[in-house]
Amino acid sequence: DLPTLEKKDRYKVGFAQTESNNPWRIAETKSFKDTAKSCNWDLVYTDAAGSAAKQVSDVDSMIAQGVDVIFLPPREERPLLPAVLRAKAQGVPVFLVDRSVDEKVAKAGRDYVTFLGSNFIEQGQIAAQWLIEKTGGKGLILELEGTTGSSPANDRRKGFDDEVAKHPGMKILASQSGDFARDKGRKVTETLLQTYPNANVIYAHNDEMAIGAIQALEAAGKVPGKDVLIVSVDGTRDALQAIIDGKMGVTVESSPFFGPLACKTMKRYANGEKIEPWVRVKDRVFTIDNAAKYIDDAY
Amino acid sequence: MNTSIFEEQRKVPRTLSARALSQVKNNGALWAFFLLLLINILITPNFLQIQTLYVNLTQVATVAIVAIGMTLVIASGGIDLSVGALMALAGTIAPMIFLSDFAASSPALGLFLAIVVAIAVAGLAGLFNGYLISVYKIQPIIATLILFISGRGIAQVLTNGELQTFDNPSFEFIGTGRIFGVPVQAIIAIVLALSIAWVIKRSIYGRFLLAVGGNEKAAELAGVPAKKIKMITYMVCGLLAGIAGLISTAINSASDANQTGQLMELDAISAAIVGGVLLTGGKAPILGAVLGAAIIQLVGYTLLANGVHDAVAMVAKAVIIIVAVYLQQVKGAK
Amino acid sequence: MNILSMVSNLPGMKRKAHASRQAEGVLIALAVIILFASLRYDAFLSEYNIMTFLAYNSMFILIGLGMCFVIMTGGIDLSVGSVVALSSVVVAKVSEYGIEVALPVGILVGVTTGTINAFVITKLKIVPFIATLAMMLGARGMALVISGNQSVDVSWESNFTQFGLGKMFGFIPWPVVTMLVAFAFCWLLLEKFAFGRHVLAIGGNEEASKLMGLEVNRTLFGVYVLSGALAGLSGVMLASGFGAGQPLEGLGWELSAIAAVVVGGTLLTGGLGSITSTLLGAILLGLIFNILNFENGLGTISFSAYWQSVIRGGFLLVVVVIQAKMMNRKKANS
Amino acid sequence: MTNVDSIDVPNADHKPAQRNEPEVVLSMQGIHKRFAGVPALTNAKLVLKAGEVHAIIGQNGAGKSTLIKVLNGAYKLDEGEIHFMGEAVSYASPHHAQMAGISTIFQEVNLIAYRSVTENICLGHEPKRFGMVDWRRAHAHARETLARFGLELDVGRPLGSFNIAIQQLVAIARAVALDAKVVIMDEPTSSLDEKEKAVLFRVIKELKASGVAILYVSHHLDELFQICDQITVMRDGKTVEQRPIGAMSKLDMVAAMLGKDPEEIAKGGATNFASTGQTSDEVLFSVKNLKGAAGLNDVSFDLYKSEILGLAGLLGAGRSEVARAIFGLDHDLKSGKMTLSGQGVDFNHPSRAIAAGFGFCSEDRKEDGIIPQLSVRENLTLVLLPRIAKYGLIDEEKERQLVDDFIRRLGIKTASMEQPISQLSGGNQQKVLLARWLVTNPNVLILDEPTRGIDVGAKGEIQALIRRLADDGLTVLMISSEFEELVEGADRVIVLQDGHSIQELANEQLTENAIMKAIAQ
Ligand SMILES: Nc1ncnc2c1ncn2[C@@H]1O[C@H](COP(=O)(O)OP(=O)(O)OP(=O)(O)O)[C@@H](O)[C@H]1O
Ligand SMILES: Nc1ncnc2c1ncn2[C@@H]1O[C@H](COP(=O)(O)OP(=O)(O)OP(=O)(O)O)[C@@H](O)[C@H]1O
Ligand SMILES: [Mg+2]
Ligand SMILES: [Mg+2]
Repeated sequence: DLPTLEKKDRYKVGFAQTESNNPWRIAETKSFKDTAKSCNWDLVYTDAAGSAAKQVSDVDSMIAQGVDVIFLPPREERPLLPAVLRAKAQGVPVFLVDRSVDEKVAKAGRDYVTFLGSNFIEQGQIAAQWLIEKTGGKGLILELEGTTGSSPANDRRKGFDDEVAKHPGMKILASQSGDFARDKGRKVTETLLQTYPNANVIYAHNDEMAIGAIQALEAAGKVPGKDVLIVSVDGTRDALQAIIDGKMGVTVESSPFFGPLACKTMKRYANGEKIEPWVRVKDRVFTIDNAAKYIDDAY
Repeated sequence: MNTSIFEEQRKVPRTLSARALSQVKNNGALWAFFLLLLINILITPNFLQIQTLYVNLTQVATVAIVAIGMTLVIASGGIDLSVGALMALAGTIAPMIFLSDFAASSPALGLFLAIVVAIAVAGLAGLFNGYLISVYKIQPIIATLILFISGRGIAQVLTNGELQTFDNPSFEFIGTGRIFGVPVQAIIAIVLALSIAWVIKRSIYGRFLLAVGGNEKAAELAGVPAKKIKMITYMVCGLLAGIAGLISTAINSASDANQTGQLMELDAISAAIVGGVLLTGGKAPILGAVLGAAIIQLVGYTLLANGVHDAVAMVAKAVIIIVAVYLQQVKGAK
Repeated sequence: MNILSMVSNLPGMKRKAHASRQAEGVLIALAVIILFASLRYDAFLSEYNIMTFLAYNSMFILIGLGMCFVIMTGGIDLSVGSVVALSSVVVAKVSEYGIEVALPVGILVGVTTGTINAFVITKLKIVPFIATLAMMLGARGMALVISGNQSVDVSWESNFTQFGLGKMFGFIPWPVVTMLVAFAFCWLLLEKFAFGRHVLAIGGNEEASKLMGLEVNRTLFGVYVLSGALAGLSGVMLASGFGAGQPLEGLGWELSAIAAVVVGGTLLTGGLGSITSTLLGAILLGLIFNILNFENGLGTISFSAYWQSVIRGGFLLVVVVIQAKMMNRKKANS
Repeated sequence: MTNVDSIDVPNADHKPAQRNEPEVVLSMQGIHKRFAGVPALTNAKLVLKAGEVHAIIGQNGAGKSTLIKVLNGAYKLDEGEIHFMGEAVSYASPHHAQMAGISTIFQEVNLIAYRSVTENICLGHEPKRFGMVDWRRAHAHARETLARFGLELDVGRPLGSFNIAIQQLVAIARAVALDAKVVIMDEPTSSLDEKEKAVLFRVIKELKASGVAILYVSHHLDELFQICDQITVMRDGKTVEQRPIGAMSKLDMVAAMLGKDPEEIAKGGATNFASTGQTSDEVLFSVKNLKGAAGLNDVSFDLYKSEILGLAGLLGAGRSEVARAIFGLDHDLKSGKMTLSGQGVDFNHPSRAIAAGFGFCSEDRKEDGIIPQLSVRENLTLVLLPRIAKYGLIDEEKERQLVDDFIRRLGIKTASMEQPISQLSGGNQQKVLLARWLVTNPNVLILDEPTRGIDVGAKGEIQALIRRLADDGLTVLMISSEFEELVEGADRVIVLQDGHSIQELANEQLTENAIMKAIAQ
């Protein structure tokens, strides 16, 4: 009972971005804008400036404008449900991008077409597994969390912490929010290093905070990569450079380039194909072995 | 005929040191600061290390600098919500200049221009605030809300929201350098605080500022150029925000129009208030603002270092603001 | 006795006329913008757009109404955004008991924070700006603590979400109905009840009101509790209309509310104000977002998020400057 | 002379009931009040009987307003007892006092300018219907109340759109309308002119006849003889004397206020405000056909060097407007010319006027005068600053010296020069503001009601000071609502009416009667 999508040359496509205050989101928006050209879309772009409520209202204004289809990266799992349900009621198919909504209420294939994205929990797990392998299951860890309450922060924490908890040699000394930002990541690291001078691993929920942590380490006279091992998520250009420079150990990719995948999935749907509930994005893992190879494509 | 009353006057401490001493006794904020130090010495690991001092100094410098400007603005009877946005603006403009082709050909001049132009733009933006407030008589909270909303937007438009990363040791010096081991930005903050405090105390500008903040109509009638004073004040606040923006950019070796100075207005206002500024205007405790910034910094450090989570830290900050202001009022009333 | 009855016009004293003049200004601006938008965008006046727009903006209008009362006393309430978040979280936790329970609970949350604000302001004598700034941090912290840093599930089995998502007679969304009722209540309160008169008297001259024997503190209590209650109600709408208690929502809402009140022509210094123009002001400010979304949909120009904030700031600038000019011209004419 | 300690303090038990002795409604005894350790009231006493008008007099800062505020709960008293209608009372706020029947008109007009006359009169006890304000009855009530004062106003208009005299009368009307047993008036006539005073006195007599007790504070000793029955004199926070009015001459009152022997004062003679005739015939400043937006229709006069020129007129005649226009305060001059030493001038900001040697001490000290948070010193030197500064830095040593000097010269009663000005009594604030201008040694000083709210002693001193300065070459334009002051002190007087300068009076022509006549035309 999903709304169907008729086959057309040109579609009016809504993309309701949640915010534009970090490189990742900017890259994602750019990817959709580029795709609009290549895929023959009239893109209706809105920005919710970090407010889930405004994002719902943005989706409403798209519905009012009569878009054919909506790509929605829900700011949070739950508050975006009404938007998804209303779009469905108004006959507009919705594709969720990069984050999903609460499974208990809205289901892929019933209320929305599908979810395109990575698995944040898995990203945390991969980071933890790399770390465990690298250190042999020993380490004193400082964790820099993302914005308090946001789902990537919650999931990347859960994935990592659960994995690490299986190894008694590993201990998370402290876990504090760095708001996904470089400056705050640096400040928090500076403070935590003072209290826990024995820490030898830093796990950051994104690359920006990891770069901040590197700066804090250098300011404290420690050698990042040697005295303290840094593990992170995202795969930005700065992070790949830091890996090449030996300052960072690993960053798990969380690709923002959803545009092409969105175009492809939408075409499949218009063709009447049944879409799987979760179109998974394969996240790569960047280490010293491959960083140099991928740095030119990074954002 | 009032001789007895004139004798009373002698009781007011005349010497500087005596006055300073009585100020310490009556300053709730100072007590709070010492109490915090004591608590930290007792419970926070590795607190008594010089590195701890440096970490705190580097972290407090930008808030302190902005809080000084905020104190001036509040003393004039206003408020400035745009400081964070102006930090972002200045922090964005500087790298645009020293990363330009022109600067590549003459790096020294490029760097100089980068710093001067960036700070000047922030100053101009402050002047714009002051102009709206003094000439159009728009309420400060609304007048500065305009740049609060769009100032950061302009910075983001300039860079298309993208991070500008750089590797420019001479510029980074203002964020990461040390002079005799002391972080440069702390030195900048202290020099600014002392000189502005001195200016407020000794200069006509200072007295006029307090007069305008205390009763603008009366000041105007006494020949005080109130509009000019206000415009200067908002401009100075903008300039200081600009300096803070550069420092923050320099530390991070990157300018981030999205994040630089985020929520700075709240920190600066809180610091100014804890430092004893009156929202009714007419009082400009500059060193108090620095102390206020230090207290808020130390609270944050204490909570962070002892593993208290962000959410709880917010509640703690709220309580501290109320307690600090309340104590000051009680002391002031006696 | 005719000398005594001789009536002299003090320029700038016909403030009441001002307020209504400004309300006219907002109404004209609103009419112009709606006309422009309905001609330019096809679906702008569609039922769907109007109803979803009003339903979403009901939350802002509610806190704007509360803010209007606070500002009329010469105060300010910076805590409303956080209180909305706190209320939404608490309400989400009790949503399984249905809206009959959730609604009073949400209002109660607001009443509680409002009472604390009022206590700090009237009993501890801390100025509203600081008192509510602290509550802004405190309520946000509490919201995060209670929710465990996550948005909180609501029950979809009970009738809870009907309040936010359902429609009266299948036509008008309940949030809009609620907002209209609250609006009527506030209007009556201000225009027809002694309470409203006292609010205006206190804002006009608090000292005088006290000396004239008004129970100033009781009225202030009422005002902050009302502001809190409306924020609490707004929180219920948030939780039930968006299906979650959201500890991070409501950031900067206090500034939107203040802007709405000011754009509606209410003076931040208190003593004057209009409930109707606050409603219009809130709608005017909300329309900007709606129109930007429609403009982006035309495909001719696509504003990035950054340009949007520049435009929003610019719009606010234009509105307040025009208002200031009208005010000054009016002054010159009388 | 009755000593205050021997006043028979009423105590219901052992007070012999005399037949025609009116009942005591209020008594205060052993009242102590300190501000930051400095005593404002020490062992003050007061006895008030039904149907009497009881005056409190005393120098500025003697504690009159404080006594009143302690009584009605605006301040909390430190020590002492207050009995009202035979019961010990202590009010938490003026509201509670008002509810109990003690209603106060405060020294500064304290109403709400933005709100309508009706609201100002009914505030706090609005007539209601179904819980809602019944505006029809409220307006009617307001009109009735004002009718007692012969006022017919559009009661729906904002109070602030009426002049200050009407505002003052509204404040009085409000207090009177409350069915009070005791009405307190703190300098109610300070912004009323003769006609309005007469109205007020009539109302006071009516109140008195209906058994209301009135506590009346004023510096205008002559007034007291018209309406008062009892006088309490305060000095340095103490009530030093209480006597029936008949038992006191004006000289006795002054003597008691100053704490001196009447004979000594009589010998010392009055202060010398009278013209010494030393004016030159050089026109220093002249105003021709000044026309402005509000209240200024056609004003012309010449100001001779070293003279004191008075501006007379009723409230609203436009006297203050002339002063404001000269000083560059309202930028709404429509036409007219001003010349200083033959040169055309038009100041667009007070700072220009100040630079040209003008000074202007305005009538509204709360709004346009004091800067409450700043100290006496900072308030006093505000205008002077640019002149005691080098490179924008203030010469503090010099500043202190000057301030010290002026505090002594004007006898300003303050704990220290660092005390915030807001903590001074009204009259002492006024002195600081005068000093603010005097210290700049101006060529032309415009004084708008310079002695409003100033006690007789200080008034004489200030008048003498003005005269001395004029003799030394200062030119003064003085606005005053007291014709007596003008007649005594001014060399010439210009009478304004309705924004027109209608007559000039000098020499023999200059009498109070002549001014009245000119105005009555
Ligand atoms: N709020 C206050 N804080 C500190 N001192 C005060 C305060 N109010 C009054 N005083 C002091 O108390 C004394 C008495 O003041 P009060 O106002 O009662 O005098 P007053 O007799 O009414 O004088 P005036 O005739 O000038 O009005 C003065 O010395 C004054 O400085
Ligand atoms: N503060 C003011 N601002 C603007 N206009 C005023 C002000 N005060 C009075 N006016 C206007 O100027 C006219 C003259 O009134 P004003 O009260 O100044 O007369 P005045 O002769 O100076 O009387 P007084 O000085 O005794 O109050 C009035 O009609 C009034 O409308
Ligand atoms: Mg007094
Ligand atoms: Mg006047």
